[in-house]
Amino acid sequence: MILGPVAQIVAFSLCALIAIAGALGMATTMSMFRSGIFLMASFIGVAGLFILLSADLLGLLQVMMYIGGMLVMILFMVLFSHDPGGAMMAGMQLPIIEKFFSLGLLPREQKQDEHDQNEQSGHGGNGHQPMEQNGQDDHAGHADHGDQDAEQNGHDEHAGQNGHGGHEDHEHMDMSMTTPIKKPAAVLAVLVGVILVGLLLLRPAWPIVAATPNPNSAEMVGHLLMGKYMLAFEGAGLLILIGIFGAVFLARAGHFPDERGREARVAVDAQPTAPEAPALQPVADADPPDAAELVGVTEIQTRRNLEKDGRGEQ
Amino acid sequence: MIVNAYAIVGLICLVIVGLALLAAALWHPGLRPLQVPAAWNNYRFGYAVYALIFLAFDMEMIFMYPWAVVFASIGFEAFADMFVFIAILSAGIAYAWGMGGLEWE
Amino acid sequence: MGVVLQMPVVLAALLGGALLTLLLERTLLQRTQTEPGPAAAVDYRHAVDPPNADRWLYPAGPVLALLGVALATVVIPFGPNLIGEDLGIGVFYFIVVVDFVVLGIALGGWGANTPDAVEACYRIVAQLVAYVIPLGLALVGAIMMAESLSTVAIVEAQTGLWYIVLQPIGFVLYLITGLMQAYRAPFLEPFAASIQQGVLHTSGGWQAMAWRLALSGVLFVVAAMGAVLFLGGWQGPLLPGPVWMLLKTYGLMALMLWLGTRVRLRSTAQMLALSWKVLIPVGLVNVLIVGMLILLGVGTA
Amino acid sequence: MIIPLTAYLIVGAVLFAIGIYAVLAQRSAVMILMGIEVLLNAIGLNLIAFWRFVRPDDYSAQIFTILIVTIGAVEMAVGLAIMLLLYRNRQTVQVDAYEELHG
Repeated sequence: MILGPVAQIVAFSLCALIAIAGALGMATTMSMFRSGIFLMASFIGVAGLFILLSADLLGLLQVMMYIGGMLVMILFMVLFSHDPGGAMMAGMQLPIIEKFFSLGLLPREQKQDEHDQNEQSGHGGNGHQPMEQNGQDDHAGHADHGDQDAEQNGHDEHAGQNGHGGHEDHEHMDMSMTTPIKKPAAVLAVLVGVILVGLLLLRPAWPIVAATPNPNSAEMVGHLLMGKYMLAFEGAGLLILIGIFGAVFLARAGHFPDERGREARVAVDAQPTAPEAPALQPVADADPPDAAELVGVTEIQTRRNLEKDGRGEQ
Repeated sequence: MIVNAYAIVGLICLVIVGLALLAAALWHPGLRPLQVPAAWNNYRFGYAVYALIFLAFDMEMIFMYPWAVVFASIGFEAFADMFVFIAILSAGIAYAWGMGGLEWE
Repeated sequence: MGVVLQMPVVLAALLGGALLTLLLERTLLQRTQTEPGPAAAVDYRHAVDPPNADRWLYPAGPVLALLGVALATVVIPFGPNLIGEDLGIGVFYFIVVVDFVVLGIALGGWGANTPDAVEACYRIVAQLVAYVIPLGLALVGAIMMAESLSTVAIVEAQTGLWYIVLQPIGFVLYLITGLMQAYRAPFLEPFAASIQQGVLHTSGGWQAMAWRLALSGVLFVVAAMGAVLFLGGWQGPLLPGPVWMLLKTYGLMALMLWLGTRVRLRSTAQMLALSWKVLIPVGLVNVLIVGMLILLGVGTA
Repeated sequence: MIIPLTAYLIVGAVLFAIGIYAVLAQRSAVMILMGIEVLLNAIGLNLIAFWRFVRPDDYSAQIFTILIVTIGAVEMAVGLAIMLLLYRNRQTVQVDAYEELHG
């Protein structure tokens, strides 16, 4: 059975759409985790294009490599980032593309909870609901956050003893995800894209061959690897070895122990036996007893306080 | 044609996603309340070095599979090639192990 | 329009296989009284709406997991001509698409944004880091002897002698990594009772149904692929092919589950250490041993 | 071959442009790494498209693409290790925090 032309066009459009929308989402979403997932989707779309081009071995290689690779990369991103889920950033006023790819990130009950808390602590004012920031002028935004933090620390019970002056300058390193040259970069990228596409459209036809490739691609690749490209094969082995050397040498444990404030139970090494289960209950460790009622921005606030805690002890 | 063999793969993708959308649209049971704190900011994982070695090591498989297919028809030469390749990779694991990389942090 | 007919057959095979798997697993669990892990009961009757969820990723999780299992079923041959599609690179395809289950659990866990579910997300990625490479090495032996990546060709190459006889090390390696890949007994950390079965607790309604199918299905496809690679697939005397295939699949599954309940549950750290310090070196040695066997003229046509 | 070669190349070009944007505009070093992956991927797509349409009999293009993916993986591993080191020292991986790394 030959795949009908309609099916081919549909498949191509879907794959191309996933590839491009994924890459665009990667560059614009506010959630670090999502941006990794979008990149993975983009790679899977390209893998679909590879399969449409009869390179199925490479398409599947692409999927395997980047599911594993991106999941690992996301772990590191989450480790490095101050707002990995994007719940804090998504409340801001964003340009349209960023807004679209960050839909559904805002905690659902944030508003109501905040209201409750404000009532409790006798403060009016709508604190920190959708932060006004337009991605470009970070500093105005940061001043704002500073204020809110001060206010928060004031009426956050468990922040009482450590809420003193901890928020002077690490506040302004973690807010925006983009550099100040975002606008010129966007213009440059669009320019490059337009020029490349224009050149492609103007270019006269390439010498296209009608032949179809051998369906047994694994065998062809295997013979080439064992024959003509044997050196490349061993060289790739050496490259992987060097990569392992470098990664282990740079990242081995114990030299720079992580600060204590970041201790969380995520992926702790615990025996999965029943008697120890109570120690792993959700609110048993890092969070104060009333943590179950804190959600959204307040939760982030709690974390920040913990961070300051850690800094204070160093 | 290779593409035709993958038609069923694409079709299954579409059908599963369609079924899920259908289920999401039609199946509306009552809500079970779930009051738990957000957890995105509690981050730390103890297997950073494992993960990094995995990134590099994962590539070994794409070289090994085409080799495995043609191995029997080439014979000793292919065996020698793979022996060198495996020796190189083993050196990587041995180094990581020796440097204490294969430990839980 | 062969594809349109094949597709429901593949889905039906997955459905039937997953239901039988669930039955077998429930029976075994009742007898041994161990932690249920991925086979734990789920809540079909209530939907769950986690307050802080990422509302794109959270529902995408179960769909992706189910998708991975359904795609993996395509290349499993249940009889001489009873296969979704004999892709030329079936085995490689299989280990690639089963990764989608891991991806789905990671997305569902992160998306739900509860401490337990996020913990499950971290643990499942650790599971991926642990199982992918030893699993790949366990499969290489069978591919070398069959000289093909196609599942049908691998079954046909075992006409005289099953690969379990020629590659016992590979088979044991597959048993262990198969348990890791299916998140069953000694390696059920992502679904441990201490984190309330991870993603299962934070989902309900149609999502719970999708998780149930995907998690039973993954054990089914892993056992079926084991039967194809090491136990000769549909081949056997007297009985017709599909019956043999099912017998071998469920026999292998029962063996795996039973072995899993015999040993103490492993933590994520122990699993990673086991994988990188024992299984991967053994797998590399196994590749060399099988290579030498082939050079000596054993196992190839 | 219903889909012309140019269609694939255009997808590659658009991916390349997005990759350039990500590399230039993102502050987090990990995001820059991801932008580089997009660039490499666009190159791979072009290679495979030309292989399929111009020289379908020569599988060298597939080998090159495998090598590109290998380089991407190793780059990812080493890059993340460097970032882990920097992060342990300085608590941030945002590139504008590392002014003193300029020569």
